[in-house]
Amino acid sequence: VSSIVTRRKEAIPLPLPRPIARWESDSRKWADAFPREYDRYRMMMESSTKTKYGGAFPRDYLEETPANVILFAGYAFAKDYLQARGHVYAIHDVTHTKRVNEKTPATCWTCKSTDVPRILAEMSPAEFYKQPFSAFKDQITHPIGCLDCHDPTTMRLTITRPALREALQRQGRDLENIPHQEMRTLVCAQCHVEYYFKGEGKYLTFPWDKGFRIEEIESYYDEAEFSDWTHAISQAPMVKLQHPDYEVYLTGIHAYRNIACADCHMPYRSEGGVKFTDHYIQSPLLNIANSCAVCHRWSEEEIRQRVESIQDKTKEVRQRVEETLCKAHFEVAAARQAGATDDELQNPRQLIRKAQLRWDFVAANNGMGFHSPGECLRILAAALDLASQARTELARILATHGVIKPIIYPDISTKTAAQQVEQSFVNGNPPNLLPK
Amino acid sequence: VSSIVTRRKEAIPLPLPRPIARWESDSRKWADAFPREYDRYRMMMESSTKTKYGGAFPRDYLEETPANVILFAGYAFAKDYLQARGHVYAIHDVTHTKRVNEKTPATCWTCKSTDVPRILAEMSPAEFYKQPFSAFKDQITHPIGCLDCHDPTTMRLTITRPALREALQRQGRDLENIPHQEMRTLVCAQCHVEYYFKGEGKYLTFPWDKGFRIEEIESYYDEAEFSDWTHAISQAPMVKLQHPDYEVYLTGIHAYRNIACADCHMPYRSEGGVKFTDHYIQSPLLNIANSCAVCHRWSEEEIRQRVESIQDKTKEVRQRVEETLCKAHFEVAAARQAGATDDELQNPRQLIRKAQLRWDFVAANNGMGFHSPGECLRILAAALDLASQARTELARILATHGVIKPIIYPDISTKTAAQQVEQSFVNGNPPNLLPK
Amino acid sequence: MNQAMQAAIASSRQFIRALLRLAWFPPGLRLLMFAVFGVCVGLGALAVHTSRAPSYLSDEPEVCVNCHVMRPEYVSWRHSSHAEVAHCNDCHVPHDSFVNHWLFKARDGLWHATVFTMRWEPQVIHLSERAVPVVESNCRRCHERLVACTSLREHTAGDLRCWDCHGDVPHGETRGLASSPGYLDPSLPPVGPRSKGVTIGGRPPR
Ligand code: HEC
Ligand code: HEC
Ligand code: HEC
Ligand code: HEC
Ligand code: HEC
Ligand code: HEC
Ligand code: HEC
Ligand code: HEC
Ligand code: HEC
Ligand code: HEC
Ligand code: HEC
Ligand code: HEC
Ligand code: HEC
Ligand code: HEC
Ligand SMILES: [Ca+2]
Ligand SMILES: [Ca+2]
Repeated sequence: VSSIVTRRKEAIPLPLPRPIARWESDSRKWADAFPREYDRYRMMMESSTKTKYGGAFPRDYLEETPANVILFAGYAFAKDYLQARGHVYAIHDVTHTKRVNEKTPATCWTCKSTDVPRILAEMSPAEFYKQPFSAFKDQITHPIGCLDCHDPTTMRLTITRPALREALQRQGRDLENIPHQEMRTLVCAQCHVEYYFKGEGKYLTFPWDKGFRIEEIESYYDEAEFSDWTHAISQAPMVKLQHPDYEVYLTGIHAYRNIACADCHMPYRSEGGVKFTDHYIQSPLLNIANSCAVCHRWSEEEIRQRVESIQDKTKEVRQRVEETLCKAHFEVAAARQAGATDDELQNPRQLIRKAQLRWDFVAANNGMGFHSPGECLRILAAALDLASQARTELARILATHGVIKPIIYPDISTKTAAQQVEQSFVNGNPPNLLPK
Repeated sequence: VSSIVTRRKEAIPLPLPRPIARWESDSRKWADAFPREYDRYRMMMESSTKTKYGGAFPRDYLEETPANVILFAGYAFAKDYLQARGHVYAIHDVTHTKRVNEKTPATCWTCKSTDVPRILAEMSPAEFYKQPFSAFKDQITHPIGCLDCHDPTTMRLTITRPALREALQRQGRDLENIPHQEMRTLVCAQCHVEYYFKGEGKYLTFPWDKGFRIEEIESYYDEAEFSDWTHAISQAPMVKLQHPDYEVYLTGIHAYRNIACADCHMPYRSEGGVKFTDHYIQSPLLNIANSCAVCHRWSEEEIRQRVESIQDKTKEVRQRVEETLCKAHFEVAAARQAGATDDELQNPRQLIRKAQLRWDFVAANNGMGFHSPGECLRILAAALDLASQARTELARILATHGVIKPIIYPDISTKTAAQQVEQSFVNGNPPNLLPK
Repeated sequence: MNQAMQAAIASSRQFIRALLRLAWFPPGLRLLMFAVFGVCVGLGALAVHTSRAPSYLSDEPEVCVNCHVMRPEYVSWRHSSHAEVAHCNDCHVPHDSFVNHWLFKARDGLWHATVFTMRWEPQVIHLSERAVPVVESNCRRCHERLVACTSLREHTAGDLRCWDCHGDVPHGETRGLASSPGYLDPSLPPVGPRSKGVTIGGRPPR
């Protein structure tokens, strides 16, 4: 009897939350008012989960795909590049990656901590960004948490990061009237988006002024004559794309049907008769019943298989692009060794930039193509086409300089091998690529 | 009240069909028993409907995409290739196409008429197939109709074409125990499939013994050392793929969810309180409300847009492949003009065969990729990769023979221009492709 | 009436009276036993009242929302085209025979109550295998004339179920928690010893 009575009682809503301090960056302090959300949030400590292409374990992207080392030759991503894990690790991971050095700006903190909103309220974003990363090691200690997405007085979803506000404003969006369902995506779009550091002040900027599609982002960067680095092997002017999860998602069927990130990554959960949002953010494939089966009444196995079949296709085409691009980079280097001028190599380098930008849009995007299967494959096909055009042209350029046989492609079959090759180019003593 | 009573009366099951003759090939004779189905069937006379990529109007594929003429150079499809229209036109169209000549075998009748089942009951399939097409002009007069899909005594769906029965049997399927829902697809798979004429007897055969995927079909043909024709420009051994609608469909999400051809192309219709199968078979985009919107409760406009966005992607990548393939064909011809031997050209020709086979699997398939968006894009990407590999190799071969500048690609911007180029190759007086 | 019968009646009356007074036990224990028995009866009645067990005998949809886990289905059905024409049990309980009807109802009711009380309910509820043909036969029961001229008139292996096409009938396209707004919509009727009358979303049930 008592069980029946409690079960009926539990269906009554919680008392109103106790007040939370305006800049409370410690998520534990929010837990008194919202124990259910906090308990699930803490689950993100789990970092050993695995799915076929995702999960929270620290997959080494360079080991798994040594081609990455070649594609990022001369850039920090050739040193260290791991799969993301739960939000609670953000501080730990950004302070331990080899990608950070003395020259790293404070901008890199922006997406890693609940301390950032407070700091940004104290100083202007421009001031914050231009300082060195190391200047904030003491003030920034709390990983991503409640304050990043919630207003502590009303608990409403809110955009705390200026870069997103600014980008949306430049598009003419009225930030006061964003539909609630869209907010359930936009809180993620504060961080899970492509960005670049604009100008000397390293001002965090999202390249969306012409639109969200890769062709529009490309033309934004082209117009700004922006590049992140010069490729160590091919000397092409490269752009790195980072986790354009939001941009890719926008082109998919789920965005078309107005389904938000939170619908899949934070599905509703019921505990003791209370319905709440699951704050254990992770791969939905680890929680298919709650996240997908709400709309797709198939068995979990069927859902997983369908997702993996989409991901397998993306992976297959991605690999084709990676092979072609790696060869193209080496062929430019070989053409230089054979005596080709920068003028002759101008066009192939532009083609390589265009191709790799497209490849990276898909590769850096999480979910191995699932967020928008058709668009990802279309973009990869375009990348393949452009990279192949570069190769055909390079074959002719090489021939002009007397090289007709295939060039010697160095061994890049493991991370170590690839990093050796990469370093040899970075240090200015590349191997001979010309056949006898 | 009287209205309700009449509506109820209407809904009472139709009287048992009057007996229909065993080989009744005239669909009009079935109309007495099934007026609703026949009336809708007659609607297929409409042949002016248009959708973005489909519809029943006689779209000229050669005019719309002159590249087709080059890709099919030396084969009948370079002469005449139109978009399909309704079943009732099957006899008219097969007797008016320029693809038919004195050497055409009777096999071509197989999928065009209700007279075929009767003839096949009178003589064995092997005997039928090996006769000339012209031998049956008088006996075959009724276009595709009721007898092709229904058993006239029970009205149950039935497979009337031996090629499908044989192909399924070779796969070990038990033809007596096919689930009903699958029959709603298999009646279409009698015709809407890839086929070839096996051996001297022109025996109609479906190349599925290793499986339905393009890689498996390819390996079937490779093992049989089969080719339909030798390409007039590149001399590559080619295979033509014809309308592999069923094979492509099998890899899509709808097949995965057990949705049949008939569910989209013959959706239920209700008239006067009776629900029946709509026998006006056409593009579902001309009947979105009944065919898609029952499962997808979106507006018609949203459904159409989503389909077209899938089709646009397919079209974009298809075009990339077409451009690359056309260039590859010409480059082989140029290499021959420059003195390359068949030995040297062996590998590029094989790559071209493989690439075009993949391209055709998607291009010959109806629906511009809709039936399986991801798979179609994956296959096109593979085609692009293979064709590009051929081109890179050809650039080296051309260079070996002293040709370093880009070759001269003939003008193929219109159907007429392309057909002139094609004919010049067929007649043995091709234009000079070598640059000065 | 003969003597023997009168004697028999008298002796059984005596026996019942003794039984009711627990005549075989010592008086102290008698009192205690009365008290325990009373509490049991009281608790039992409370349980029956709280869980609205008798309502299981009725066909009112409000019965189902006695358990909050049925709320999403209730809400989605309430807003569906079937809300006015078919109640839960029109679809979820067999209507082919009286016996089947009550057997199924009893079995499902007991099972659901057990699952609920034991907190065994899954995060996402699906139709059980047993329930699928029941629901479909009920679709056909109402719509049989409509589908009589097509192959839908019978269900053969591998066929689509009615709701493979009519996926939104009657529970909508999105299921489970995601389909009901807020925690409590509609709010559960108050329960317990002092609660009066049943209300659903502030109004009495039909
Ligand atoms: C329709 C459901 C759905 C939506 C909507 C969705 N995702 Fe995902 N997401 C997935 C699936 C499925 C995966 C693949 C997980 C895997 O492979 O294990 C994934 C993977 C990810 C990953 C990588 C997780 C991992 O473990 O590899 C991130 C990060 C991510 N999504 C962020 C987002 C963001 C940000 C949005 C909104 C802009 C979003 N997702 C929208 C379903 C979705
Ligand atoms: C606009 C927001 C944003 C900015 C700015 C940003 N990051 Fe991140 N970072 C993310 C997101 C989102 C992820 C998780 C998704 C992923 O890894 O794909 C991530 C993941 C990481 C990880 C863990 C995974 C890995 O790749 O090893 C590291 C380390 C990291 N970032 C370092 C940096 C550094 C260094 C900078 C500055 C150069 C930086 N971040 C700037 C949003 C950002
Ligand atoms: C990455 C973004 C993000 C972070 C971090 C986050 N939340 Fe949320 N939270 C959401 C979203 C999205 C919702 C759903 C809002 C809705 O639909 O109204 C939500 C809803 C809630 C709700 C409303 C009730 C519910 O469960 O639906 C509460 C309370 C809440 N969060 C508390 C917290 C607490 C406590 C923390 C820190 C432990 C936290 N949130 C961290 C995104 C976040
Ligand atoms: C304040 C920045 C920020 C916000 C807001 C944010 N993320 Fe993240 N997210 C990150 C970073 C950084 C990481 C990588 C952490 C690491 O690996 O150290 C990450 C990791 C993830 C992962 C990988 C975890 C795993 O188990 O595979 C997923 C999935 C994810 N985020 C989804 C989301 C979704 C969905 C939202 C919105 C509801 C969101 N994120 C909001 C910055 C953010
Ligand atoms: C809130 C509803 C909702 C959720 C949650 C949802 N989906 Fe979907 N999904 C849709 C809709 C709507 C479509 C479009 C088709 C349709 O209308 O049925 C779709 C389409 C799909 C497709 C078809 C695309 C294709 O071509 O194969 C797949 C696969 C899919 N979803 C998988 C998932 C997975 C996996 C998850 C969980 C990670 C998920 N969905 C979560 C609503 C949802
Ligand atoms: C999920 C619905 C669906 C299924 C199942 C389906 N189709 Fe289609 N089909 C379409 C759509 C949509 C088009 C594109 C029509 C257009 O572009 O106008 C199409 C186009 C076609 C066309 C060309 C029609 C035209 O007017 O261009 C043919 C022929 C065709 N399908 C045959 C089949 C066959 C055979 C099957 C089964 C093996 C099948 N379809 C299964 C939806 C479907
Ligand atoms: C296995 C069945 C099958 C065989 C055998 C077959 N066809 Fe067809 N035919 C079809 C189908 C299905 C279509 C409609 C789909 C399409 O055109 O994509 C079609 C369409 C046509 C059309 C009208 C559209 C167009 O392409 O102009 C002509 C003409 C035609 N076939 C001629 C022939 C000839 C000639 C042969 C013998 C070489 C032949 N068919 C053999 C199934 C077949
Ligand atoms: C291309 C194949 C095809 C042709 C040709 C065809 N049918 Fe059908 N027919 C079907 C399919 C598929 C069904 C659905 C059967 C099912 O689900 O059992 C059907 C169903 C029927 C039914 C059952 C009632 C209904 O409407 O669902 C009748 C009667 C019928 N057809 C009559 C005819 C008549 C008369 C003709 C000629 C005018 C004809 N059919 C031509 C494929 C065909
Ligand atoms: C007996 C062979 C045969 C069968 C069986 C068959 N088709 Fe066809 N189909 C054809 C031929 C041939 C054409 C082209 C006719 C023409 O253009 O002259 C065609 C044309 C079509 C078209 C194009 C019509 C338009 O308006 O765009 C569609 C769609 C189609 N078929 C769908 C189907 C479906 C669905 C089925 C099964 C229910 C089916 N077909 C069964 C041979 C067949
Ligand atoms: C293959 C898909 C499919 C299946 C399975 C299916 N239906 Fe339908 N149903 C339809 C379509 C399409 C319509 C729309 C017909 C129209 O409006 O002309 C429809 C219409 C209806 C209608 C409304 C008719 C009207 O006049 O508004 C009812 C009621 C119905 N179906 C009941 C059922 C029942 C009961 C079953 C199971 C025995 C069932 N359906 C199975 C596709 C299907
Ligand atoms: C009998 C049911 C049914 C019919 C009819 C049907 N579909 Fe679907 N469709 C599905 C299912 C099931 C999925 C898989 C996603 C899901 O579970 O919702 C799907 C998925 C889709 C998707 C998502 C794929 C993507 O990645 O974008 C699109 C688009 C789509 N269908 C369009 C159509 C169109 C157009 C038609 C009509 C020509 C149609 N469907 C007819 C059931 C159907
Ligand atoms: C005592 C609480 C309670 C009541 C009252 C209740 N249910 Fe349920 N119901 C549950 C629980 C718990 C489950 C999950 C059972 C499982 O997954 O095994 C469930 C599952 C179901 C299912 C799906 C599982 C199955 O057995 O097919 C249906 C259908 C259902 N209930 C219908 C109803 C109907 C109709 C009523 C009203 C007559 C009702 N329920 C009243 C608690 C209840
Ligand atoms: C018109 C018929 C009909 C009515 C009325 C109806 N249901 Fe259902 N119910 C269904 C169908 C059909 C399904 C299966 C849907 C599926 O599996 O996709 C279902 C599924 C369910 C489930 C399993 C969970 C789910 O969402 O699939 C529960 C629980 C349930 N119903 C409870 C109820 C309750 C409670 C009521 C009354 C408030 C009710 N149903 C009224 C037809 C009905
Ligand atoms: C108790 C009788 C009854 C049962 C059981 C029933 N229906 Fe209905 N259904 C009706 C009536 C009456 C209507 C007309 C409602 C109206 O027009 O408002 C209807 C309307 C419909 C419609 C057309 C309106 C719409 O919402 O699209 C469909 C489709 C339908 N029913 C399908 C089903 C399916 C599927 C089932 C089983 C899961 C089912 N019905 C069970 C009585 C019933
Ligand atoms: Ca960037
Ligand atoms: Ca063929």
